[in-house]
Amino acid sequence: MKTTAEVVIVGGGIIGCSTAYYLAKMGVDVIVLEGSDHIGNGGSSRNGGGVRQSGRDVRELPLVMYGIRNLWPTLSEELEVDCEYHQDGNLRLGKTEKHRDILTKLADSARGAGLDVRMIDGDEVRAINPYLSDEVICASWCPTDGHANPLTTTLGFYKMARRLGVTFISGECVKELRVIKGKIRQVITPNNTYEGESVLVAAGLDSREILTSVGIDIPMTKSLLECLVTEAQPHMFDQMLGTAEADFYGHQTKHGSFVFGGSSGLERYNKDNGTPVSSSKTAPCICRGIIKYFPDLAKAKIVRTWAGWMDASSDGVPSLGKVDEIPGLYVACAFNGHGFGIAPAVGEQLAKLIVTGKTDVDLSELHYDRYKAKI
Amino acid sequence: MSERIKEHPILGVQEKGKSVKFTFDGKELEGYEGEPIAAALKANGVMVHRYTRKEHKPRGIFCAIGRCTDCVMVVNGVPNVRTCITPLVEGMEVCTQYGVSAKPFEEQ
Amino acid sequence: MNSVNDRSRDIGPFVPGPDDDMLICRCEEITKGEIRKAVHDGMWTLTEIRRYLRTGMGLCQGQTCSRLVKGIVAKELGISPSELEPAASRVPMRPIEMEVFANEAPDEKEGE
Amino acid sequence: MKRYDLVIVGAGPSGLSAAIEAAKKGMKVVVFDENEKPGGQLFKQIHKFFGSKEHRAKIRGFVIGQQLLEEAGEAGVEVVLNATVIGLYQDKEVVVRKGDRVEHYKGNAVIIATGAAENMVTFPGWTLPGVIGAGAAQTMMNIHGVLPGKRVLMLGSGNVGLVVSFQLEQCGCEVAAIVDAAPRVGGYGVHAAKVARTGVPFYLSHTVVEAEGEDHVTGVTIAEIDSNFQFIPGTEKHFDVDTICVAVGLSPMSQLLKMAGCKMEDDPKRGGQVPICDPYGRTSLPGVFAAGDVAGIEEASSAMIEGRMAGIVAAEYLGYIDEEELKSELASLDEALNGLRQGMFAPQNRGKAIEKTEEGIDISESLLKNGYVADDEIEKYPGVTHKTGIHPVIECTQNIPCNPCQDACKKGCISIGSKITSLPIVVDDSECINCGMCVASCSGQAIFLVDESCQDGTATVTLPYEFLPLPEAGTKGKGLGRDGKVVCDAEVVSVKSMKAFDKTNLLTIRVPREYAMKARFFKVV
Repeated sequence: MKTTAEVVIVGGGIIGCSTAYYLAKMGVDVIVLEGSDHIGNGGSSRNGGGVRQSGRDVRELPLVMYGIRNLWPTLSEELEVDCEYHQDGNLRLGKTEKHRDILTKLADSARGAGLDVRMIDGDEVRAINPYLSDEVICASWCPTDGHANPLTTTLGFYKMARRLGVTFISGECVKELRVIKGKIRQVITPNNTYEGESVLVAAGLDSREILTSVGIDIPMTKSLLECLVTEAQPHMFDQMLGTAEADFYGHQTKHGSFVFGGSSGLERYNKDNGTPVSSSKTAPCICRGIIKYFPDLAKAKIVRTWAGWMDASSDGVPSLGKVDEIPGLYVACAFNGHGFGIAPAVGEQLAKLIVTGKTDVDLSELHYDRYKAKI
Repeated sequence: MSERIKEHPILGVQEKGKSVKFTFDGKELEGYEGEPIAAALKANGVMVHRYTRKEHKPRGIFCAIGRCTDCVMVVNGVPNVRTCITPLVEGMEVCTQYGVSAKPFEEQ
Repeated sequence: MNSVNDRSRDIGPFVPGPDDDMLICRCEEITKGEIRKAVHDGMWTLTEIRRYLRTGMGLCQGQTCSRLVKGIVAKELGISPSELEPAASRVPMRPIEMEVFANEAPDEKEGE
Repeated sequence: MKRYDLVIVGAGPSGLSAAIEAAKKGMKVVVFDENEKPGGQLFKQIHKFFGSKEHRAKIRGFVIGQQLLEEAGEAGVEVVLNATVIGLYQDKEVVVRKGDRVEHYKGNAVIIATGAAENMVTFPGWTLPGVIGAGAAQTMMNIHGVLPGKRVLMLGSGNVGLVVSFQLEQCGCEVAAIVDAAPRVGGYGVHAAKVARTGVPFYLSHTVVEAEGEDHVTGVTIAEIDSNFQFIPGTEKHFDVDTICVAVGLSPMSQLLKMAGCKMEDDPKRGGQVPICDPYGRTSLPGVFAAGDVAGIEEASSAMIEGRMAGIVAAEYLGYIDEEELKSELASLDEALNGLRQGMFAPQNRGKAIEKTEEGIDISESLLKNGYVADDEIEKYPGVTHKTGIHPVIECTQNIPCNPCQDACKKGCISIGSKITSLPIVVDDSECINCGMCVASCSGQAIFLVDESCQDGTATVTLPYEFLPLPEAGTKGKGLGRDGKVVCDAEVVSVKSMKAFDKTNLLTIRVPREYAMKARFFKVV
């Protein structure tokens, strides 16, 4: 089994897979180590499928805008899989004046960063999506946002990277990194020691513990996010949906089913049993939320619910890029539950960074060492 | 209703609910109240419950216990109703399901 | 669980079979050939197959096809079906209307 | 949240048995079942069960179901129907859908007794309406009173395939053939024989080439397969049928246990994905138990014992009985279960080709290949004897755990002895009084009363008959052989139906003497 490569990537989620793919496209020799039994087994396959710019912090906005402009439109073709990418806009919904304030502030700052997003009133919202209830009084509307299928996209990156010669090994749970002669070199699992000139840690929540072994700390906490999916329904709408307080999101998939995520308010405190499992309280709460927004969906049947851990940072944006203190080490984690839409851009830019030392999009605001005390 | 078992050598004459009328694709049929919709349809000789979304292939009763979901139909306007475990009610409108709709594919 | 699985192991080329157009997942209408091809695209676990192709992701949630898919994937990988872990089981065990799931009975004291 | 000592999921034979035991120990028990009717598969099983008295032998499945329900009621068990358990969450929380709402329950202990689901095989046309599971056929005819089809091909010769074939005939369907890819009949020989003698052909080492039809099944082609499961060209056979019934085994319905986080394993001997658990159903999660088919495919009789075991183990877990009581109760249940797990079809013998009976007699090749014992083989078995006057002929040729025939004969004509799997013998010097109890008691319908010494050169054969219409005395027809083919003319001499026979009618036919040991079924022509 191959244990040495130019780049060793820790984490076989969409970040690891996309970075591996773009690296392999540039002719780089890569090993990807996935701790679980399945590729893309964390947030990559458990998210709501949003490919959106609106509602994001301006620090990560340039990167996601870059991806939506340059990568997403041709991704299905490139990965030879149906990513089910739809660019039909994002309605971020508000029901109260407080919501309107939140949305307006977000929209204003995003416009400042060059994004086409504007506030619309309830009637205009229903002109775009007639199924929404009268409870919705406003929304931010970003026509270039959309959604895609996280499962096929993640596994599409994996498939193509593998086809280009990337070695993927699942069931390899990385416990330790080792610096040799001042440079990152070894990646150690209970079974094997892997070696690379560069190492990218993209292991979601587990990144923190792995990086601890080389004295790097990226502060993150975990939160259990939950989603559900309905049976296939006749086609209703194509927009991505969100809310001012990010407590409800979702879309109708190409398949006809609706994927919705939502919050019970307990996600930071819900327990798991070693794998992320649904709590009994959340799905009913999500359903009550959905019915308020979409009374027509009351009789739609839920066929599946699931949970995933979110890696949350104190400021809500990821840690991304080069670890200056340790030559050869890179990180990409703490995507705060919205890593999917940004992942192709992250992968492509990280690959460029690793190979050329440069990126097209400035990543400095996402530097891992940015966390400071408040006074 | 020739497909009903009138008398069974072991089970005897099985008790039935009252006779009710319902419609299948607009046509009036009779069944017994409370029996699964699928049983009433079968007794009336209906074999095809739906046509699939991708291949437009016919499907009918398969597991008869609500597990396989192959026998789903549009009942009172709601698609994907498992007819093998949904009790028949007087006046029910039962329609062949095309994909997830009661409209034939050429009308969708 | 969590056994080292090198996805570069040679499982041979995809060879078309006479029954590749046999439908396996009745709900999502996925064929044997699609499943076999997915294995050669690197989908080596039942979870990956399911996420990649939607087998067992339809209305019945794999109640009919999971055993069939398992056999096909195992054969393609040259392993015993019992070595493949089934995909996760999730709530709800049967499809449930949103309005019903939403309608939780109020808490009552122990008993009736 | 509502809390019970014990929440049981599934009101089938194991779930109800567990509930009864636990409630008898003083526990507060609730049983949820998604079906409209309780009893699980018991209410679809209309044949008489095997085993001995303690296993409720010679009682029909649906009657056992009624008995269990009554016992559960008497013990104070709450059985909630139309209650679908949609999830088993952490902390032994069970979420149940009832009507238009969901309810949350917690059990100090939880027993999962969700049973099994049918396996499927694929063949071109397997998705056509008219291709159904054998369980679906049972549900339609025995629960809903609707014919699954008029002419049926059965795929699978295990006990389910055989029993359901017989049931199909009982409600008036024609079974065109029983087909199995295996080279030998999988189920009990007696189940096969009772179907074969009605004229159903068996095709072993055969499988379905294609189900035909545009919108629903109109026919089927089968063909013989070689040892590599490849079709042998030129062996195709076609049947005009409207239904293909698939009975190719069961898989544990263990999703709730997996969902709850129980350690699972794939054990082909137990039928697939099962919880890792001890013989009494204790899983890797404290307080979560598994009972019946969900913990390994067997049959209803053993499921009932496993259920009782789980109920008792749960009682001990919650302190309702002490360890000593637990031990003594489990010891007697162990014995009962062991009694069932004996003989040729015992779990430990699965997949083994057994060639001789425990008595050292060759197993009938014809039985395994064709579903019936050939005329020249039948005399080898100890229950088949000749004497003057009326006497029982017991065509029981495999060692299975069953002994009601021994108890049925008040005159001591039939003996099995202490080993429940032994082949019954006809006791020398015993006097048969033609009461017919043995014929009606034999769950395998393998006992006949024969009088080979009638004055006029004829013989009478009394056979079990569970079909409608019931022929009347004087009806003329044909005697069919064990292979279901016409062997001779026959006339009904008498028809006996008694409460003690429990719906097994005794048909006595008169045949020419030379057919006394050949004619085994009667058909009106």
